[in-house]
Amino acid sequence: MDIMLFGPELFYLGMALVFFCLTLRRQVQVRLDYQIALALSAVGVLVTGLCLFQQGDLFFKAYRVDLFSQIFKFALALGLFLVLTISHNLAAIEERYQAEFYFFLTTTTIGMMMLVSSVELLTIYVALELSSYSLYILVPLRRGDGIDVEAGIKYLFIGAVSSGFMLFGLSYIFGATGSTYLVDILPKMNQLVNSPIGIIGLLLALAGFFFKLSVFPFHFWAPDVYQGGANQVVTFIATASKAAAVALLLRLAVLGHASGYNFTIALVILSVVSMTLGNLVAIVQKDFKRMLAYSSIAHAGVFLMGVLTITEAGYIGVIYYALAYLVMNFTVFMVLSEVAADGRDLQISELAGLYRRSPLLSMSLILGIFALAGVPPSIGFTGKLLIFTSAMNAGYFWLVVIGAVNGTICLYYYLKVLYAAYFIDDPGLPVITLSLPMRLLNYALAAIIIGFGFCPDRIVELAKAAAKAVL
Amino acid sequence: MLLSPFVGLLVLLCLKNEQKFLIRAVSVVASGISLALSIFTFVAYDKGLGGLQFVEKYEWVQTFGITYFVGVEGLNAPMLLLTGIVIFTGCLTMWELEDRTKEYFIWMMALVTGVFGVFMSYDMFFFFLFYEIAVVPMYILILVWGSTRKEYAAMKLTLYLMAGSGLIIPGILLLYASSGLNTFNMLLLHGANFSPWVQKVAFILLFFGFGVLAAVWPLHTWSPVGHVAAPTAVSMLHAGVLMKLGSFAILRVGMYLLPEGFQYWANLMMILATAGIVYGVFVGLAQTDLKYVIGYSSVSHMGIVCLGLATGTIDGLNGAVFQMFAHGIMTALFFSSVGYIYDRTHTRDIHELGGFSKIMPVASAFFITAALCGAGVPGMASFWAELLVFVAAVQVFPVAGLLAIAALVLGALFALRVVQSTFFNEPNPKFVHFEDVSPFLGIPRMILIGTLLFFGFFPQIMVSMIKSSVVPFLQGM
Amino acid sequence: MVFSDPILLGCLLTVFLPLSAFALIMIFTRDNPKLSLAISLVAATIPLIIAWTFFFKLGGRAPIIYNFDWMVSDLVKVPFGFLLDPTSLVMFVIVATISWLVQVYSIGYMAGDPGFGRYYADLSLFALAMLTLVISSGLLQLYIAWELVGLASYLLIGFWYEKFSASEAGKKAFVVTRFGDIGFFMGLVFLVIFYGSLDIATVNSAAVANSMPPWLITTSGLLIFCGVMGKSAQFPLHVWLPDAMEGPTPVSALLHSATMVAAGVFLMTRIFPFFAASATTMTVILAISTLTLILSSTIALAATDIKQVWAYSTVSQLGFMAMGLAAAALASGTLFAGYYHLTTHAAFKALLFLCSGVFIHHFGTNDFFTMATQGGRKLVIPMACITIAALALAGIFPFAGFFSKELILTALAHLDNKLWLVLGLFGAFLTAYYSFRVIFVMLFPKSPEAYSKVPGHIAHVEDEAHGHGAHGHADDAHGHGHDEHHGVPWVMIFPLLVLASFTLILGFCQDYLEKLLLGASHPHAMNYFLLVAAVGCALSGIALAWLDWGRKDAKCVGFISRFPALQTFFIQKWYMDHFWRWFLNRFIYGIFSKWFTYNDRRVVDGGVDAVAFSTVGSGRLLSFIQTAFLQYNLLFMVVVLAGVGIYLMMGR
Amino acid sequence: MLLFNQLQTYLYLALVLFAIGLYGVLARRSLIAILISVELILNAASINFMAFNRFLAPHPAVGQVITLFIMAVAAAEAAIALSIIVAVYRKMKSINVEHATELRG
Repeated sequence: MDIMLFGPELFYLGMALVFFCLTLRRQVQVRLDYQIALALSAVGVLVTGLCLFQQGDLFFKAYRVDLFSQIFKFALALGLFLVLTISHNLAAIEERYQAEFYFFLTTTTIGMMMLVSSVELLTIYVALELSSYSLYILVPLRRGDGIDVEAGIKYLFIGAVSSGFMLFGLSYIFGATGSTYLVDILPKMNQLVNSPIGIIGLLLALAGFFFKLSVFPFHFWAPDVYQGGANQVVTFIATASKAAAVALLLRLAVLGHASGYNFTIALVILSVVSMTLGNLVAIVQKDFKRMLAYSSIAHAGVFLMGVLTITEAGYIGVIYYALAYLVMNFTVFMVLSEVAADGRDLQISELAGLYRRSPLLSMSLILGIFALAGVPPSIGFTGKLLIFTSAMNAGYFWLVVIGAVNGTICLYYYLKVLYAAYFIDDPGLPVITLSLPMRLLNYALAAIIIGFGFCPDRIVELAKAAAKAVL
Repeated sequence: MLLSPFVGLLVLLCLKNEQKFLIRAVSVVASGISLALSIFTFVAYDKGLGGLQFVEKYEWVQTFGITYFVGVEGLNAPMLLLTGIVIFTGCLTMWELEDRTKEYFIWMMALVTGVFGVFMSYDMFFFFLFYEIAVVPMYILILVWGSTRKEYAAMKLTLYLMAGSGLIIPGILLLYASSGLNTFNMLLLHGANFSPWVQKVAFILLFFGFGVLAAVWPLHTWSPVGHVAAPTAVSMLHAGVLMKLGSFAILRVGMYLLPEGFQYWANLMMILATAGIVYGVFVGLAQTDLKYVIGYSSVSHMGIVCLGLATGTIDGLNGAVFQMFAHGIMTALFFSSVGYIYDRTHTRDIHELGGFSKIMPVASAFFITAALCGAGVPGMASFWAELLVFVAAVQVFPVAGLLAIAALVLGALFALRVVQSTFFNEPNPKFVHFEDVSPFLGIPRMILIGTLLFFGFFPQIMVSMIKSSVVPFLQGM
Repeated sequence: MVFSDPILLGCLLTVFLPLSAFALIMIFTRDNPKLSLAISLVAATIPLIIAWTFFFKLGGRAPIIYNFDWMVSDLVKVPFGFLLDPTSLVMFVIVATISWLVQVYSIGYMAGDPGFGRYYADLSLFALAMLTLVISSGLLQLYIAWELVGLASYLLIGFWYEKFSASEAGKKAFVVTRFGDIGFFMGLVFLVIFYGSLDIATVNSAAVANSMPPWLITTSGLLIFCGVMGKSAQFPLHVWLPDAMEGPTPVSALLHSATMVAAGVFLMTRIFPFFAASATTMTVILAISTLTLILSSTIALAATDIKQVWAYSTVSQLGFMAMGLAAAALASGTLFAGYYHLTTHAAFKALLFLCSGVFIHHFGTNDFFTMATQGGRKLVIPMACITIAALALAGIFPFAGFFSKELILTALAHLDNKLWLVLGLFGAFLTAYYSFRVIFVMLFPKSPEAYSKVPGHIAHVEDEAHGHGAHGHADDAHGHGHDEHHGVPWVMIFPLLVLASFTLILGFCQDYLEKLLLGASHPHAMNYFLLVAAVGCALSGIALAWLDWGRKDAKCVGFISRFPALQTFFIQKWYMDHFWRWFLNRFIYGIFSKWFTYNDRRVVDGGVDAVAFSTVGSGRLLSFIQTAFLQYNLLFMVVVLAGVGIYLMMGR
Repeated sequence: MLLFNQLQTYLYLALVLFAIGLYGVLARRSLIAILISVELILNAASINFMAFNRFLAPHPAVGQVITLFIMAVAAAEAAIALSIIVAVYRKMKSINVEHATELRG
C-alpha cells in the first residue's frame, strides 16, 4: 500500500489527533490553537496538493484514488484552510470549546475526503456519517440563545432520517444486485429499475446524498442550520461540504442514469423545483445567511442539472462549478464573518455602508455576489454556462430555459445585497480594518474569481481529466 | 482597443480616492485612446478588401470550442467609433463629478470594456460574456450616482436586461448544441445547418432576449425609467451605446446565424418595430420630464433600427446600422445637454423650465440641434439613416413603412414641443442666474454635434463602410 | 477640376458661402453684430453676382448638369449636384436678389436687436437652403434643402422666442409644413422604389410615364403635392403661414411671401411634366388651389393686422399660381403663366411686406388702422411703394401683376369648365378689394373713432394685450428702441425702390422671360373679353373698397358686415385653426397620446411590475413550506419522496 | 417451506419495522422517541442486509460486516444525538420537538 495514496487522509487523521490531545488540556490557549490549526491545515493543503496525481485502489477496491477524488480532496483541504483563515476571531464559540471546533472540523474533513474516494456502499455510508456527525456537533457549539441547538437538532434528525432512508435503500440495492461495489452494481441497474425493489432502493438511497447537497425535498435543514450555526461552521458547510456532496453525487449519478428515462425525468423535476423554490424563497429573506442557504438550495438544482446529463461535458461543468462555488461562496461568507466580527447573525440591512467601511470587502462582496449570480467575468458565470451548455447538449432545452430564467430571479436578491452594501449608509457604523493577510486573501480571491472566470482553460482541462476518471 | 479601457480600469484601481484630478485624467486619457483607436480602425479599415480585419484569435477553452476571436468589419466599425466617441465625451461630461469619483470611473471603464468586447467578438461565448459585462455595471452606476427613483429604476433595468439574458442563454446554447460542431465561433456556426425548429425557436429567443436591450416594443419600459434615473454620462452611454448592443446583437447573432428563423419572424419584427416607432412618439408627446421624452424618442428611433433590420435588404441594413450610429450620437448629445441643465436646476419638468435659450444659449443650442436631429432634419446623420430605412421599409412592408414615415410628423411635433417649452418663452426667474456651458465642458458636446454634422454632410463615408459588410452579410443569408 | 470650371465653382460658392457664413456666425461672432453682418452680407452678395451673371450668360443655353455621388446605398442613390436650366436660373435670380435686398433692409430694421448676429446666421442658413433648393439636380437633394428651408423658417419665425406666440407659431409652421413634407417624402420613396431615380431631368422625361403605372404616377404626384401644400400654404395646410407673421417683417417678406412659400410652386414647375402626366392629380390640385384662393381672400377681407392681410394675400396668390399651373397642365399649356406670376409676385409681395415693415418699425404696431390714424401716409416713399405694390397685386395695368394674372386667367379660360375662370375672377375681385382696403385706410385716414366698429381692430394701445389673438403687438416686444421717430434709414428705403422698379419693369419682360423659359415666345392672342373681365373685376374691387373705406363719408365697416355670419366665419379664418387645434387636442393628445401613455404605464409597465411582484409574492408564499416544526418538514420530505416513488412505479 | 426460511418474511419484517420507525419519527413529539424511531429504521436496514446476505449474496460475510458497521455507527449517532438533546434540554428545559420552533420562513 502506497502511503501517498492515503496521504491526505492520514495527514488529517494526525491533525485530528493533535487537536484531540489539545482538547484534553486544562487551560485554554486560543491563539496557540488557532496558529497550530492554521499551520497544520496549510501543510495539509500542501500534502493534498502533492498527492494530486496519485492513482490507485485501496482496501479491497472499496477506495479509489484518482484525479477526480484528489481534486476534490484538494478542494476540501483548501476549504478547510480558508475556513480557518477566517476563524481568527471565533467570537461565536466559547473559548474552551475552540479546540474541539478545530478537532471536529478536521474529522469532518477526513470524512469528506473518504467520501469522495469511496466506491463501495458501506464505505460511502460510513464516510458520510463520519462527515455528518462532526457537523451535527459543530452546529450547536455556538454560544447563543437556543437557535443553535434548535438548528443542531433539526440538522441531526433530518440527517439521521435521510441516512436511515439511504441505508434502507442501499440494503435493497444490495439485495437486488448482491454486491456493494458500484462497479458491480452498475451493469445490473437496467433490469433493476423494472422491479419495485430496485426503484425504491435507488430512490431511498439517493435521499441520503440529496440531503448532503440540500436538494429539494431534503433541503429543510439548510436555512435553519445556516442561520443557527456559527458563521465559520456554516462557511464550512456551505463550501467544502457542498463540494464533497457534489463529488459523491457525481459518482452515484451514473446509477440513476442507468435506470432509464423516468428516473431522469424525476431528477429533472427535482432540479427545477430546487432551483425555483430556492430562488423564490431567497427573495423574501432578511437574514443574510438564511438567504445564502436558499441560494445554496438553488445551486443544488444547478448542480443536479449538470450531473444528470451524465456526459463528460456535464461532469466537467459540475466539477468546475463545484470548485468555483467553493471559492465564491467562501468569498461571500468571508465578508459576512468579517462584517459580523462578533459572531452575530448578519441581517442584509446590516451591510449598510460597506463601501465606506471597507472598500476592499465591498469589492469582494460584489465579486462574490456576481459570481454566485452568474455574472461575467467570474468563475460563477463560466461554470454556470458550462453546465447549461452541457445540459443543452444533452437535449434538456426546457431545463436550460428554466435555469436561465432562474438566473434572473436570483439576481434580484443578490442585487438587494449590493443595494444594502452600496447604497444605504449608516454613519454610525465604524470602519472595518483588515489585517494584511486578510487583505491579501481578498486580493487573491478576487484574482481567482475574475482570472479563472476569464481564462477557465486550465481548470477545464483538469476537470476533463477528472471527469474521464469517474465516467 | 479592448485593452485601453481595461488598462484604464486597472490604473484607476491603483489610484487613491483623493487624487480626483488624476482619476479623471486617467479615465479621459484611457477613453481618448480608445477613441483614437476606434477612429484609426474606422479609417484604416480597407473597404475594398472587406471582410474581417484586425483579427485576433486565440484558442480559449478547447473542450467547449471557445475561442477568443475579435475582429473588425464594416458592421461593427461604426459601432466602435460610436462607442469611442460617446465614452470619450461621457468621461469629459462627468469631469465635475465629486462623489466617489474613482469607483464611478472604474465601473464606467468596465462597462466600456464590455461594450467594445461585444461589438468586436465573433465568438458567442465572449459575445455573451462581454454583453453581460456591459449590462451589469449599470446597476451600480445608477444606484449610486443616479436620481429620481433610482433604486426602483436600477433594479428594474438590471432585472429586465437580465431576464433578456435569460432568453439569450438558451438561445445561444441551442445554437451551440444543435450545430454539432462543438464551437462557439460564429463564422463556423454560420455554416451549420440548423433545423427549421431550431431556427425559429432560437431566433425568437435571441430576438426577444436582445430586443430587451434594444428596447423593442413592448419590452421598452425599462428604458425611460432607466434613463431618467441614470447619471448623465451613463444615460449617454446607455441610450447611446448600450441599446445598440441589443440591435447589433440581433443582427450579428440572430440574423446572421439564423436566416430562416429571421425570415419566419420578419413580419413580427416589422410589426413590433412599427408599433414602437408610432407608440414611442405618441407616449413621448404626453411626457413632461425631459429625460422621459428622450427615453421615448429612443424607443421610437430604435424602432426605426429594428424596422430596418426587419426588411433584410441592403438599404434597410445600411440604414439600420447608420441609424444606430446616428441615434447613439444624437442621444448622447441629448442627455449631455439635459444633464447639464439638470445638474444646475435640479428639475427636468418642461413646464417649470423655460427660456433657457436666454439663460444658456450654448447649452440650448446643443439640445436644439439634437432635437432637430431627432426630428429627422436633413444635414444631420440620422436623416440619411431614416431615409434608407424608410425606403427599404416601404419596399418590403409598404403599410408599416408609410406608417413609420407618418410618425415623423409627430416626431417633429414631439421634438419642437419640448424645445419650445424648455428653451423658448420667458425664462423662469428661478434659473436666470445659472451660467452657460463653459468652453471646456462644451468640448464633448461640440464633438458630438460635429460628428452628427460630419456624417450628415458626408454620409457616404459611413454608408460605404457599412455596405462593405452588409453585402456579403446578406449574400451569406 | 473645380477651379477650371467657373460654372461649377459658382454653384459651389453659392452653396458653401452661406453655409460657412452660418457656421462662422453661429460659432464665433454671434455676439458681434458688425462682424456678423459683414460676413453674412459677403455671403449674400457673391451669390447675387453669380446669379445675375449666370442669368445673362447661361440664359439661353441648354441645361447644365453636375452630379456627384453623395450617398450610394443599394437602391437609394443620392447624388449631390446642380441643374442650371432656365427654370432654376430665374428662381435663382429671384432668391438671390430678394435675399440680398432683405439682408440690406434688415440692417435698419433689426438694428439694436440683441439677437442681431443670430438673425443674420439664420438668414444665411436660409440662403444656403433656398439656393440649394433652387439649383439642385435631384429631387432628394431638393427635399433636403426643402427641409432645411423649413428649419430656417422655424428659427426665423421663432426668432423672438421669449414670446410664446412666436415660438408657438414657429412650431406650428414647422409641424404643419412637415405634415405636408411627409407626403412629399412618401412620394419620393415611391419614385425611388418604382422608378429608381430622383434625377429631375429624368423624372421630367417621358420615361417615367412609360415605366410606372398611371395610378402610381397619380399617387406619387399627389403625395408630392402634399409637400407643395405644406410649403406653399395650400388648404388645408395654410394655417401656419398667417401665424408665421410673428417673425420679423423682413423675414416675412423674404421667406413667407417671396421665396420660401413659392418653393412649393417652384417645385411644381420644376417637375411640371411629371405632374402634368396625371390629369387626376392636376384636377385635385386645381380644386385645392381654387379653394385656397377663395378662402384666403375672404379671410383677408376681415383682417386688421397689416401683415395678416398680406399673409392671406400670399396664400391666395400662391393658390392662384397653382391654379395657373394646374390649368395649364390640364389644357396642355405651359408652365409659364404660373411661373411668371411667381416672379412678379415675388417682387411686389416682398415690396408690400417691406413697406409694411417700415410702417411697423415706425409706429410699433401691426394694426393698419392705428398706423393710419397716427399718420402713416406721411412716410411718403413707403406709401408710394406700397400703393404701387397694391396696384400690382390687384392686377392693374401697367404693373407687373396685371400681366401675370392675365396669363393665368387665360390658362383658366382654356379649360372646358368655366367655373374655374369665374372663381379666378372672383378671387381677383376680392384681392383688389382687400388690398385697397388697406391702401385707402392708410391714404385717407379717418378719426380713430370711425374704426371702432371694425371687428378685430384694437382702438387703444392699452387694450392690445387683449386683442385679437396675440398679433396685435407682434413687433414691439423685441424693443429695438425706435421711440424717437426719426426718419426711415436709407438701408430700408433702398430695397423698396429697387423692388418698386422691378414691379414696374417686370410686366414688360414677359416675352423675354417666356423666351428664356420655354425657348420661344408664343405670341398669344389677347382675349379681350378676358382682359376686360379681369380689369373690370379688379377695378370694381377697388371701387368697392373706395366706397367702403376711401371716400370721405365712408362707413368704414366693409361690405362684408352686412353678412354677420359670414363675417364671423371669415374673422375666425373659416375655423381652420380651430379644426386643427381640435384635431390635435382631441385625437393626438386626447386619444392616442393619452391612451398610449396610460397603456404604457398601466398595461405594459404594469405587466412587468406585476410579474416582479408576483415573483416576490410567490417567494413569500413558498416560504411557508419551511415551517419551524421539524416533523412537518420530515413529513413533507416523506410525502414528496413517496410521490416520486409512485411516479416511478407508475411509469415503469 | 417454513416461514422463517423465506426471504420475503424478513423483507416484510424489515419493511414493517421501517414503517413503524417512520411513523414514530413523524408522530412522536419527544426527541428521544424520535431518536429511537430512527434507530428502528436503521435496524430495519440491518435486517434487510442480513436477510439478503443469508439468502442471496455470493459472499456470505458482506451483510454481516455491514450490520456490524451499522450497529457501531448507530451507537455513535445515538451518542451524538443524546448529547445534543441534553444541550437542548439545558437551553429549553424541554425535549419536546414542538418547543424547538424558533427558526422559520
